[in-house]
Amino acid sequence: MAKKTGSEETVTYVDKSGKRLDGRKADELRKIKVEVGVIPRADGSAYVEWGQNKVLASVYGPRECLPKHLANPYKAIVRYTYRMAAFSVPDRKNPKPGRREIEISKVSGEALARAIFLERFPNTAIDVDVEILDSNAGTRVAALTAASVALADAGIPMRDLVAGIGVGKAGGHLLVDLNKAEEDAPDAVDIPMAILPNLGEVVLLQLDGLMTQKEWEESQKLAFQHVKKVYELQKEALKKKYAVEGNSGDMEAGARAAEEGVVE
Amino acid sequence: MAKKTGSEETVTYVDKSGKRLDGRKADELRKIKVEVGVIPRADGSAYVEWGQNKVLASVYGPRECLPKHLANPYKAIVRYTYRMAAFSVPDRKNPKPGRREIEISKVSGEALARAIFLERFPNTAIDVDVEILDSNAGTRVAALTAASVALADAGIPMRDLVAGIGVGKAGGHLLVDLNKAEEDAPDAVDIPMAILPNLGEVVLLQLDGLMTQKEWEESQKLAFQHVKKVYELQKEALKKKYAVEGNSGDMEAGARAAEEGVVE
Amino acid sequence: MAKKTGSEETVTYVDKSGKRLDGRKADELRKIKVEVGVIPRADGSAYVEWGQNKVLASVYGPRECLPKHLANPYKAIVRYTYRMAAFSVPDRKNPKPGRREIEISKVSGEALARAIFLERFPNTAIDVDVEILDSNAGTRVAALTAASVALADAGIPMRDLVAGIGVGKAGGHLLVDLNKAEEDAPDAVDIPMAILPNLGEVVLLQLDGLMTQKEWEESQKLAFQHVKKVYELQKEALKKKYAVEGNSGDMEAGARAAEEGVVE
Amino acid sequence: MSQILWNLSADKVLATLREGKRSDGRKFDEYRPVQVIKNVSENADGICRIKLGQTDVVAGIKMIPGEPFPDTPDAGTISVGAELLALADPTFEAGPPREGSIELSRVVDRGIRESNCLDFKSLCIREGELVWVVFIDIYVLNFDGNLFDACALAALIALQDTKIPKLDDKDKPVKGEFAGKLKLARKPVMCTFVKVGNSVVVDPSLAEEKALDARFSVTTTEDDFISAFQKGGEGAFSPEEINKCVALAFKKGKELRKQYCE
Amino acid sequence: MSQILWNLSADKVLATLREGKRSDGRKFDEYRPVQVIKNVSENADGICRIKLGQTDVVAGIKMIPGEPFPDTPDAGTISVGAELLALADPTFEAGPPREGSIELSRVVDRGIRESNCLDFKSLCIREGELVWVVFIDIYVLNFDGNLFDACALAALIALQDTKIPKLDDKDKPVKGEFAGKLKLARKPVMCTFVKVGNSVVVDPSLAEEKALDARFSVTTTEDDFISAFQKGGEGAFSPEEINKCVALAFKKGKELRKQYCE
Amino acid sequence: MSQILWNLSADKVLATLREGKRSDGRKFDEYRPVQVIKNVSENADGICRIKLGQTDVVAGIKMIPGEPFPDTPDAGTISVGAELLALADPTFEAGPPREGSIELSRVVDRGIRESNCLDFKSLCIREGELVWVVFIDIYVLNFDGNLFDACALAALIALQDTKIPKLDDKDKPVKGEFAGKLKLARKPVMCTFVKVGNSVVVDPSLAEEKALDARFSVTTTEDDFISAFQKGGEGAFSPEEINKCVALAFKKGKELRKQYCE
Repeated sequence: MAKKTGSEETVTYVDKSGKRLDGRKADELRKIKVEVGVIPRADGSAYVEWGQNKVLASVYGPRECLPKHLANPYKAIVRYTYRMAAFSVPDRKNPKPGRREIEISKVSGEALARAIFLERFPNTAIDVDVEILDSNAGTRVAALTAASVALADAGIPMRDLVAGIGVGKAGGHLLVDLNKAEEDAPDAVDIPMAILPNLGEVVLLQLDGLMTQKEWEESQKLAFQHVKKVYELQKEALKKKYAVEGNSGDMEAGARAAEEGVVE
Repeated sequence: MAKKTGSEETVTYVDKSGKRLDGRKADELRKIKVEVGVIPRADGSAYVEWGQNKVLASVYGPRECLPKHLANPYKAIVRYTYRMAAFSVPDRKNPKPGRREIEISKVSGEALARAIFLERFPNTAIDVDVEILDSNAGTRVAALTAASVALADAGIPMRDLVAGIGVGKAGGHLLVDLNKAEEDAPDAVDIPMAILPNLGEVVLLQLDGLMTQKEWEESQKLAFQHVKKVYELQKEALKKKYAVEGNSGDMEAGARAAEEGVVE
Repeated sequence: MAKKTGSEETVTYVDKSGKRLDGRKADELRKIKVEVGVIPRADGSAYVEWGQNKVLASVYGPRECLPKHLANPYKAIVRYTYRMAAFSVPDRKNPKPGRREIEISKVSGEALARAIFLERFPNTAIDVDVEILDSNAGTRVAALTAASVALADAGIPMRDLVAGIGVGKAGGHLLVDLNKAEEDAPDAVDIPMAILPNLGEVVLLQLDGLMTQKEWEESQKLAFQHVKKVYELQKEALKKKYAVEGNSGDMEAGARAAEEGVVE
Repeated sequence: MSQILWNLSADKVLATLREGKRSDGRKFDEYRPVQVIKNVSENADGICRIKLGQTDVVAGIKMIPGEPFPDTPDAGTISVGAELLALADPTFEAGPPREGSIELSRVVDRGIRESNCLDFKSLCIREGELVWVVFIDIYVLNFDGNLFDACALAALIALQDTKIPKLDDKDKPVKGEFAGKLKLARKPVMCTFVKVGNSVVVDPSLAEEKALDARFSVTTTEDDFISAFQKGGEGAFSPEEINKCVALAFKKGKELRKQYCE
Repeated sequence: MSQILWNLSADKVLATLREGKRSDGRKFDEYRPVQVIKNVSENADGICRIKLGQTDVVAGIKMIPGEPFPDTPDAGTISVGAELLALADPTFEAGPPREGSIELSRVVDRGIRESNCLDFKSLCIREGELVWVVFIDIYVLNFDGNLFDACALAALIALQDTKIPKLDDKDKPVKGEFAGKLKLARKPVMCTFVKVGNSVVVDPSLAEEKALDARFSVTTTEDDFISAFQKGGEGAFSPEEINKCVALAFKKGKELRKQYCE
Repeated sequence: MSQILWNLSADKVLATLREGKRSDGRKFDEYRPVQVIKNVSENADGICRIKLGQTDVVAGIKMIPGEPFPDTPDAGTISVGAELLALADPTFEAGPPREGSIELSRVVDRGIRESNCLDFKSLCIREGELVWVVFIDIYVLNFDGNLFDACALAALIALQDTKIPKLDDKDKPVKGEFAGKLKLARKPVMCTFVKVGNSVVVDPSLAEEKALDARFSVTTTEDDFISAFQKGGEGAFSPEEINKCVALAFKKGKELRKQYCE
């Protein structure tokens, strides 16, 4: 829909003291909480709270890929399913998966795939399911953040964790981690990104809205700078679980992820 | 939908002479007619008229279970499909199967399964399809009554026939075999049941509405008492067909069902 | 929908000088253009402009028939898909295939099948896809005309080409190749036909509206008479392509179609 | 029966026809007996069950008030659905309609619509606001060949049988009350032929349909109009065969109309 | 686990029950611990996540203004959907709801609707024009048996928790403002039993469900009514077993209501 | 080609790129020739068929009056659908849109919507009642790589070409009459790169797409804005690679805009 203009044009997105609408600084992330192993039935799972966003992620696999014609004889395939609960948005969401959810699932699955040593598990599927229980801008990057931790929890060997972050613009200011009110700014640009922090690679990147080349280059710098915070929280959560549970069996990779920051 | 209250509250569901709206006594069934072998293409079939309700049931199988991944290596599976014709209800029913029809199909198939020696036919499917041509409360129990006769007609070995019956409450009275007008009573409780009469077992039981424990126990007694009538009609219909057609080949089990009341 | 009557009743569909609304004579086809090989990825393809109608047809196959349970061990199956682009009609067409498109696909596929030596390719599928880019009455016969040329272009051995033609009635006059304005006449009868011109056989025939037996027999004669023009254009187009491209490899059958008028 | 058994059956049908006979003993232009059963559903506004040999179909009518199409504000409409019920044949499956049932329902639909047998203007309740939608729902209960003729005939007789519900002042049907009967201006009767080898027979049995090369349906009216054609199947007809079918369809249509639709 | 492993597990469950014990050490009439988690979603008008043992479900409420049904112009309504999320179990799949989730959502729906726990008339905003539709969306997050009781309880507590949005003069909800709380006239609590061999136990674990012959759910209210039954599974119950379950359901319902719904 | 053949083809593409060449001889920053074909459909309100090398797509516009969204009563809207027709490639199938075509249509949609190239307010007919819905339906007719750029360009030129229908007093379009042309405030042009091994090339051919590690699309406007990004594929980009792509997209966008959109 066309963005509403009107009274909103007078909103001040960063005030004179450098504070945003919710009191954050321009380059400040919302509060993030990461928990590991929240779904006992799953091979790996994680829960992420990111501001108001609440996300559950589970991993099943690597397991036999059914139907078989989807299997790849050279590597595992990643099937990523991003879904929003009907009550997770201001209006009720139709429970039928929408086109937005299907697109996000596609690009997010591709982003995760980069981090996994897929070629070690030919003919299998790794099923990653994320459910958004509550939302306020930035759910796809919160979901990837959770999914990546769930993969580590499942003991799946990885090149690096995948850490999500949003950057963008509102009211003429470059901001980190926009919330809904900021995304509704008339000039808002939202840029969800997912990054392999240790490898310095971008695996998810989308942008909508109008931005200069210079603003983009600045935004990208902000993303790389602040994604480290997300990465630390991911590692801490993994460390916390495996410190308590010990270091045995198929938990090994996850534990190592916690120790070394990267699985392999 | 919320039940309408209003002028209906003054309806007398059982009058002083003990008669219901349609002239029946409280424990009287509507008129029931059972015919066997009405669909020549099917392996077994039956037609039941139960008051205004008109139901056709067919059985195909035991036959190869396709798709194969649904097959059970230990026993036959029962696939029961309950559908209402678009013109079978006061308003036109959307021909697409609704959630109500899917639920009824599930619990009815489970009810029938109990009566069949499924373990004798591993890896097969027994497909039971019922179509409601006209309706006035109680179609699911009429459908099970027909389906069970169709199974016997198909010569499928059974522990017992499955006989359906409705009991419940309207206007404060416990009633047998409620019709639509009675189901619309403000205090109506409808309890569809399916019973293996010889084994004395309940295989389908649903209840909605408010009823005391004592009323329920009374209702259950009524059900067991009057389901015998349904059972007799089922046996008579089978006897009638097989008395005429003789007793050869795969009709044997059906014939025996007619003779002995129970197939095995 | 019921046809509108009203001001249209005074329309003169053939004037005193024998001219129709668009200037054609009663037995005159609209302008037809046939091109071969317009879709490089396909095994065979063709483009037909028929008055305002614009149709693309492609052929893939004979190729392995998937899913396998659809395959016929005695012959190839033809899967014909007729679709209209959303913008190809005066109102926007819902992109989801409608029942009309499904029926046309069925009878058109059956019509094409007659022309192909299917028994030479057991267990395979020949997929024929046609897309209507613009329309003004007569798309299904234009589509079959294109599809048949695409089959020849794919080198598939055929008994004869399939040539489409419409005949019918408007304003009391028997006409060849009705356009939309004529189809909207209150007494309009539209008769799409597909003919194997060399074999003198009818493979597609539909009629809706009121027509006497005598009018029909006259109409059929008109169809056989004028379908030859369509047939000539099909052959010319094939000849043109294969004259230029030469006569090698799997183009052979198509080339021969161009030379001899019939593939085998 | 499996595909192999049907192939054997088809060979036999063909061989018998070559000897000038049909496998069930009928003449080439002979219909199976027709049985018309009414009152199959009280909830329907019109209803007819037809048995054509062992083919068994039921057509039910519901008259539902609805909004007119914008371009015909003063006209009602019809909606036809035909379903091949899983109970009618071992190969039919529950599920969304396949192309076979879509063709069947569209052919029945056009047979009614294009013959102008219903006066759509008379189905207008209030111009631009409310018109009758005549829902015709057809179910195949047992499949023994020639669904086209059975379904078209069931639909026609069900329409003849249809009572128009009375509406209250809120446009809701009043239960059990009617404002008259639906009027039909014509009685289009469909007559279907199949070609097996070089033989063309009317009212095909299931075995004949499984053996068919091509199918051709002709609908005719009592006032001597053709109102519909539909050709199907992977075979072809010669122009002469078509003309013979048309002539025979008029004759058979007259007989069927006289016996079952008056 | 594969089917073979589940069969072995079922044998073990059965053998243990024959010895009068449950595989997880509970008594036959003992529930697993229940954990109630609120405030899981600020966007929901009411929300409750329930952990019943390791079974984990969340029910969220959205109050949406909508048109009333024509035959109940002065009454709101509910709409219940339950989804077995792919993340909850290795065998659940993303996709359209299967019969299992359809049964689950319909049983929860009737449990609320037919117990008259919600006064649908009080959900009328303007008669004939606008009423509240109470959407109850339930998601299974981890599957460890007895979804029926967990989902019904989550739905009940979420309803108790629900705030009615305030509408502006264009009937749009005003963000963050509420016109009061949803009122419940009753608190129907569901209690589910499974029969394995000849043993009947309450609150089945996943292993017990995989071993079940039959399932029976009884919903009771605090004013001593049965409000719903649902029997499932390919086994049967005797009338005596049913009556025992009903009696026990009243007892267990009282306990659950007291602990979690007051 | 089978998967094995595509794997061999991918190896060859990669080897060639390592030598600093592309398999079809183009430079790394070189587009294939573009052919713009107009007037493909008279029934469309705007239409453009684009051939980009052998990639062949057509975008058609229909302007349909519709109700506005409640929260933007004074604004029209767009609806974009892209379909990978079965005729365009041996692996495309008829059926509901898959994730590939969903991503494609959503990226084209946002490229138009978020660049503010259409003034949605100017598409209001009567506030709160009637607005223009601009349907953009795109069909892929032959698939030879880089659908993103081809479809975005076809959609843009089709929009530039679009005539607004004239409405009669019943809000129905008057056939053949128009009330003016659709106005575009900007011309966003998409430019897509793929990374194969360590090489990044523009306008990938089919062979290059089959070999790709990652894909990156950048949309730029003539007033020097980036208006959209979309990254796809199972590979990654370094920040430097991204910045280089952005810079090149501005250059290429300018060229394409000048050649085909003025």
